[in-house]
Amino acid sequence: MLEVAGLSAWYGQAQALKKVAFRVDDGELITLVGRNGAGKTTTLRCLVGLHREMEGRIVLGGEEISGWSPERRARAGLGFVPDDRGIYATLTVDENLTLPPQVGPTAWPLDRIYATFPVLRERRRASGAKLSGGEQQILSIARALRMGARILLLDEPTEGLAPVLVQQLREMLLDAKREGLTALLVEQNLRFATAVADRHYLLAQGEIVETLDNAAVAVRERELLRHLGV
Amino acid sequence: MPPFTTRRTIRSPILARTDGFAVETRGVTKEFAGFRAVNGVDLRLEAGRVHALVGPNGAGKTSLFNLLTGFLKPTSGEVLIFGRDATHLRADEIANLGVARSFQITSLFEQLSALEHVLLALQSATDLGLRFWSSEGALRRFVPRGRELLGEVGLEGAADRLASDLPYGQKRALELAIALAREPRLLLLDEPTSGMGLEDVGRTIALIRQVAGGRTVLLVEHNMGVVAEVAQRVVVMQQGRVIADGPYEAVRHDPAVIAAYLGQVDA
Amino acid sequence: MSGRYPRIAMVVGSAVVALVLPRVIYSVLALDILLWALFAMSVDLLVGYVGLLSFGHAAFWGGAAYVAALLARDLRLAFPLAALAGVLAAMALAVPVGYLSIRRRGIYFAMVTLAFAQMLFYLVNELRGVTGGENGVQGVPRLLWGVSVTRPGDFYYAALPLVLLGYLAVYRVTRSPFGHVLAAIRDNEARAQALGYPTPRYKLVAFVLSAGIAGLAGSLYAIGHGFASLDLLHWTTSGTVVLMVVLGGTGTLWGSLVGAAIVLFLRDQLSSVTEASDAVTGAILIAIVLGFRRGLWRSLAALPARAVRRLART
Amino acid sequence: MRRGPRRTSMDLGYATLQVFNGLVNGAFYALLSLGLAVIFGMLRVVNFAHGAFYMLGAFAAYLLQLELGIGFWPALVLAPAAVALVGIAVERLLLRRLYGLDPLYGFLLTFGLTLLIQDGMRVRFGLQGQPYATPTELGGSLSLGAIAYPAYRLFVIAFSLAVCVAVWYAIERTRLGMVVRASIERRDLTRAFGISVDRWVTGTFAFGIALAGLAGVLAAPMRNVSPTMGAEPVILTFAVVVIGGMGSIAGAVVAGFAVGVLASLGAIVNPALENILVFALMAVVLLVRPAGLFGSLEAR
Amino acid sequence: GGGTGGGGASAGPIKLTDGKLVLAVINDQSAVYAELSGKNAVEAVKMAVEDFKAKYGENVFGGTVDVITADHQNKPDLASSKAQEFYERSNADVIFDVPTSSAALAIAKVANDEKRLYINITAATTDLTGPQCNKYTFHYAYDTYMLAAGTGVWVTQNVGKSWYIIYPNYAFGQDMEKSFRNAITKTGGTIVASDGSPFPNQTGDFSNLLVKAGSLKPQVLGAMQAGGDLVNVVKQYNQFKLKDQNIQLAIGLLFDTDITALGSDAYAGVVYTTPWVWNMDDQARTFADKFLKRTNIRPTFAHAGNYSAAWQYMDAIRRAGTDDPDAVVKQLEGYKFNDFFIRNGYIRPEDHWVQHDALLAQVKPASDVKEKFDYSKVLGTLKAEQVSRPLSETGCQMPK
Ligand SMILES: Nc1ncnc2c1ncn2[C@@H]1O[C@H](COP(=O)(O)OP(=O)(O)OP(=O)(O)O)[C@@H](O)[C@H]1O
Ligand SMILES: Nc1ncnc2c1ncn2[C@@H]1O[C@H](COP(=O)(O)OP(=O)(O)OP(=O)(O)O)[C@@H](O)[C@H]1O
Ligand SMILES: [Mg+2]
Ligand SMILES: [Mg+2]
Repeated sequence: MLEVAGLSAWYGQAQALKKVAFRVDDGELITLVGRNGAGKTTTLRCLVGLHREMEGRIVLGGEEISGWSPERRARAGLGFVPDDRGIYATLTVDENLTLPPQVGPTAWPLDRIYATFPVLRERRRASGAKLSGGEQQILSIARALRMGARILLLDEPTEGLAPVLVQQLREMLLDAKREGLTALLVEQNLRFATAVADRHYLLAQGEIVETLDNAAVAVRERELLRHLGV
Repeated sequence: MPPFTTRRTIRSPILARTDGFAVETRGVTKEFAGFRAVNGVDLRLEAGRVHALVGPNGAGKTSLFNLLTGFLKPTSGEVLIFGRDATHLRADEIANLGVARSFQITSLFEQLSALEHVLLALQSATDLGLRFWSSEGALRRFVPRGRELLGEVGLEGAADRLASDLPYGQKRALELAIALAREPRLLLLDEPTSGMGLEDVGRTIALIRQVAGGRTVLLVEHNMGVVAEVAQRVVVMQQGRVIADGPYEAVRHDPAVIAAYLGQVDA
Repeated sequence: MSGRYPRIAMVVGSAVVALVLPRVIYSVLALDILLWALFAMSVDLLVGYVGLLSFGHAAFWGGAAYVAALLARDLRLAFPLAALAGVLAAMALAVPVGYLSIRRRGIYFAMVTLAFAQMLFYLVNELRGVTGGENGVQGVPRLLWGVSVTRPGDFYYAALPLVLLGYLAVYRVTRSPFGHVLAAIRDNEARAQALGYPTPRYKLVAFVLSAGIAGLAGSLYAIGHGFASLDLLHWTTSGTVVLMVVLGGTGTLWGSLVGAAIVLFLRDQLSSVTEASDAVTGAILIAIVLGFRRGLWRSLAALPARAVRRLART
Repeated sequence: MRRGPRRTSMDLGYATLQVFNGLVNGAFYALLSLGLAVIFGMLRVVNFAHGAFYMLGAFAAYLLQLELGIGFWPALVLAPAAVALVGIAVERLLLRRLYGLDPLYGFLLTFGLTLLIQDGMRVRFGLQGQPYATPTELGGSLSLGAIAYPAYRLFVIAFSLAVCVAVWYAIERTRLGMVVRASIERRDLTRAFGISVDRWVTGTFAFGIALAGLAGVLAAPMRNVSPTMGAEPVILTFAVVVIGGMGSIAGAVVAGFAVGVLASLGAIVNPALENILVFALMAVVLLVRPAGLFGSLEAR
Repeated sequence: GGGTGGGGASAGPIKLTDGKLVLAVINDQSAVYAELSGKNAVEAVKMAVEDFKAKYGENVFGGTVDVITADHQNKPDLASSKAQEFYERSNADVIFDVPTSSAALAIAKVANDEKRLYINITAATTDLTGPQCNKYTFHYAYDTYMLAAGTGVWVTQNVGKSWYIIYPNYAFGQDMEKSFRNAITKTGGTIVASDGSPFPNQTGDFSNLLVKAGSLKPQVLGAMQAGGDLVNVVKQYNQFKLKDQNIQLAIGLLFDTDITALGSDAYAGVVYTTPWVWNMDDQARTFADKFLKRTNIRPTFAHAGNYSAAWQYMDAIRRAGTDDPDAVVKQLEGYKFNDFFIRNGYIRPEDHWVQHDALLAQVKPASDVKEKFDYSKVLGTLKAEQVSRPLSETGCQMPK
């Protein structure tokens, strides 16, 4: 489904990514883990076309898309949940949800979204600026689901969410995976990552240093936590 | 609004002393265009203790914070800070009662250096601010204390860097330093560890512990690990109301809290 | 600035430049440059240090000019006293205008100040019994305690101490504890408030101070030219001074001087070269906004550093 | 002011006519501030050059007449379209580079643009007025009970009201407004959601500009067609927009007509009031409702 | 063209104080008055210099003659600093033109301070020869008194006695209102009402005054506006169909450029006063043809006035034998002369008003217009004394 090879990125002189390579197969849920500043967000921004100082190959469903404009990539099926949530302050919740075009058959209808996230239904006429931090996070995720993307790119979706919602999100992702969802997830929360994902790429200082499966994570949890922390 | 006496119902045995409240709210309510974000909250923060405010997203925690610090005006109800009626005070007036806060979304002065941030905070306790005729040399006397504060939060090396250049974790630390610089008697922290890596979270926990001595602290947190470690009392909100209030261990097993906030297991 | 010596050298250097300027360029133009620069600094005090773009500063420059001109003419006040009265008048005017305007910021602030200045423009025009309407206040003498400083060259030197005092005032305000708070408000007002700073009061004080500085410049301008006219109050005047600030670079007081010098010099020269001097001014402004947002002063000041870096790389 | 002895007998008819005059002026305020509001509400650009585009609209009508013999009715469509083309060029070549920066830069850029356009037109056409006739169909007067009023002016009132309502509907009730607001707020991100931001934004700017051009065409038969005709109205329009609440479509329209009528009624007392009243009203609104009549402070 | 004035001492070689003669023209070259005087007024002065040299010899002054110019954009402050600069830095001997009364008054003051000449042509205010008169300032061509004495009187006698006056509320307009009020009441007319319109007029809208005119029903609507304001008034006068209600339009100051802006039908029948019309007679037309060749337009009276004033100034130097300002003033004072522009000219020493005959003209309907710029028909001549303010009314105390 998604294949990345030799992806390097820069901020001016500073290199943020060094020849990153990974793949996400159909129906897979993959995480990118790593400590602050490792380059996780940068990777996602390169994928959706928001970061231009980059080189490397990005292949989506067999097509090389690295030269495409962001809007074309989105219509080709990339759904994005940015780390700053990307909520439109001047649009209402409803508008935030209906703004992006529906690009795939798996697009969630509004009813399903509101049924899943009752918090949003209550605030559907409120403008994005007025939502609480967590509500914005939920809205951002819901918006990506509504697009019906072929592959979801989620940047720290559990950030600022109440524990109960984190659980709900986990259930939801697992459900969606059963329905065939493909996703690339950036997470600092290892527990969450292992609960939902099949494989993990460990990113450090702009390089992929390891690929792990859930079993390996369980075995080496202490070591990994230290790695992520220090 | 319920009559005065009923509002004094005491929920927690710790609160038996009525004279020692750092913060007391009476039926505080905030409506946004018909939507009640905070709904008749009676909150009492006992002086000198660390309190955590938790609750599902949109429960009204940040709104309550803003009500306490003068960034929002209550639709009804009263806010008392250190026994003074603060309901109608402006944000800066409340700050000058000895209240410092941090923001849920990092909020710094992009073009000032870390040291300048702390100096600004130190200076705010004096009447220097409006002196447009005196030289900036007058600020020099704050520098030693400023560096000391930066050291306390682990920013000694970053004194001269612009806030906009600091990594996220250091930004949050700087926020803490500014809050501390004001020697507040009441410290309000909105999600101080959000977005931090494990290392920074650990450091922040230690720091909160350290500064809590003798101060009243109220922090909003979704990270239960942090809450468990630092909070002596936990207040749980849901849909604008307080649904539970007590020590962490007690609240943690409250079925209402589990249903509304914690969920079945750990997290 | 790195050390103490460069700063002293800079001050001495500029004093020398100020003294010999009228020998190099026409003295009226020289004084105009210094006064517009002071005016521009007053605007920069708000734009660069508080983050408030006033598009109505003509009100203070022109308002003070009228007051000073009327007092100098009708009461035959010595010009420093007339200028002082102008300053006070501008500051008094700034209190209500500022009180209302600082409730908004960003682009709203710009529009609100613009509208207030236009209101003053029409008001002064209507009060023609006092202000002379379109004719303005004419025949203003340049008095200095009995002596009349008739020649423009003489007036340049007579006014210079006051102008320098104005520069000094701006410099001091921006580098005072107060100035630091202003910078904080510019960056993040809510945060400054949470630190206990009553930000509206700070903004109002800055606004009033800025108006006073603009008033000083305007008063001297009116007396120097021998009269005050409606044009001093028109929105194009506010626009011109903003152009100077942006051209020179906001938040750099030197930039205001550079901006004022360039605009006035261009205007002086262009009027004989091309028919469309306004169009040229407009094109320059567009180019600055698109290409040199940091302003000429910063771009120029950055040149040596950039050259060094380039050398280092090769 | 000197008053004639016969004033009292004529007051009622006079006042009624003044209300109509106010509505005509209000129609121009409404169209101009509507364009400003559309552009500001969606692009966060305060278009100082709005008056210049208004002037270009009038000139476009004049030139169509002069060069191609095209009359008022086709010009009502063609001239705004021509002005919109200029708007497209301005957005593509200049404004586009400023999105995401402080809106003050847009303000300054359009200020420079005003000088450029206005002065350029002056060099080309001079400052004297250019002739433009009232369309013959509307040359007469309509009698409204006891009084008569020029048909063309009534047309201006009705037509601009219709345009305002249509625009309001398009922006508040269709997807258009939402998409453009989103595009401006987070330009890049919006592209990453699959929306061709550039086209929408350019279109909106051109549309707002076309409204100014339209006002210009409507003004041509009534007012002096000259390069500076837009210089003063644009400042007044700013005041109207502040009164209505920036970026509020309904606010722009309502405040436009209200200010027009109010100023005209003020002029009965003293013609000089017409200018000052608008700004005084603005001061009052700022005092009691800083966000403007229809604005909200949050969206600053 | 050329001076036909007689008399005056024709001394031998002329001594220039600084070896050269500098004639300056300060006027509006970029704003509302740019068309009616502006750059072409500068051309007129240059023409005068060339013609003068052609007549009296290339080296008549024994030194160079320069014509310099500046744009004052109708701003009195700019005008005064330019004047200061010209007198001081460029050694200008005289300044011509200066439309916009406020700018003219400012320059008069500078001229007096600098003791150099200023000959006003295009500003209308009577203050230049009134309270603010001075030894070095002369007023050529026309003023508000002339316009009122012509139009105000004639219209009151021949069109209607009751007037409603609307005027732009600034120096020029107020001066016009005062002059017209005097002229009309003296002739037995009445002024029903008079209203100042805001100046500058932001919206270009005069409908409130026109609606008021409609309900006041005067016989004459006297419009004192100038330039773009006037065009708006006339446009809206026609739109409100005031003529059909028998309210006739009278215009205080009308230039050909205003007529061009609307076409002459919009003004047809309007009677107005002007010091000069380009096709009034052969002498005028000769100048106008020459001017057309050089500038592609027909001269307005401001252009012709600049030519004539420059010529008369140079002739005064020739007679005085020096360009010393005091000597030149002495030559000008009391001088009687005629040229293609000035008829029955006499420079009053008491207030420096250059008195001369004026014309009463009427705008023709478009069907009668035979060539470009041929808008008006001359109805008659107004005698110089008739259109000059009596000395008793000027209030000028001319310093000696
Ligand atoms: N706008 C920027 N300008 C300069 N450097 C940047 C910028 N954004 C990120 N970087 C740098 O690029 C590197 C990778 O950053 P990135 O945001 O991708 O990290 P991350 O893994 O997402 O971290 P976090 O967990 O904090 O979100 C870091 O070293 C960071 O300092
Ligand atoms: N200015 C506002 N206007 C309208 N509604 C608002 C406003 N501010 C907050 N709200 C609403 O009030 C409710 C409480 O918001 P608040 O920010 O206090 O929640 P919170 O408890 O801090 O949540 P989180 O944990 O997600 O930060 C939310 O539903 C939010 O949408
Ligand atoms: Mg990240
Ligand atoms: Mg919150």
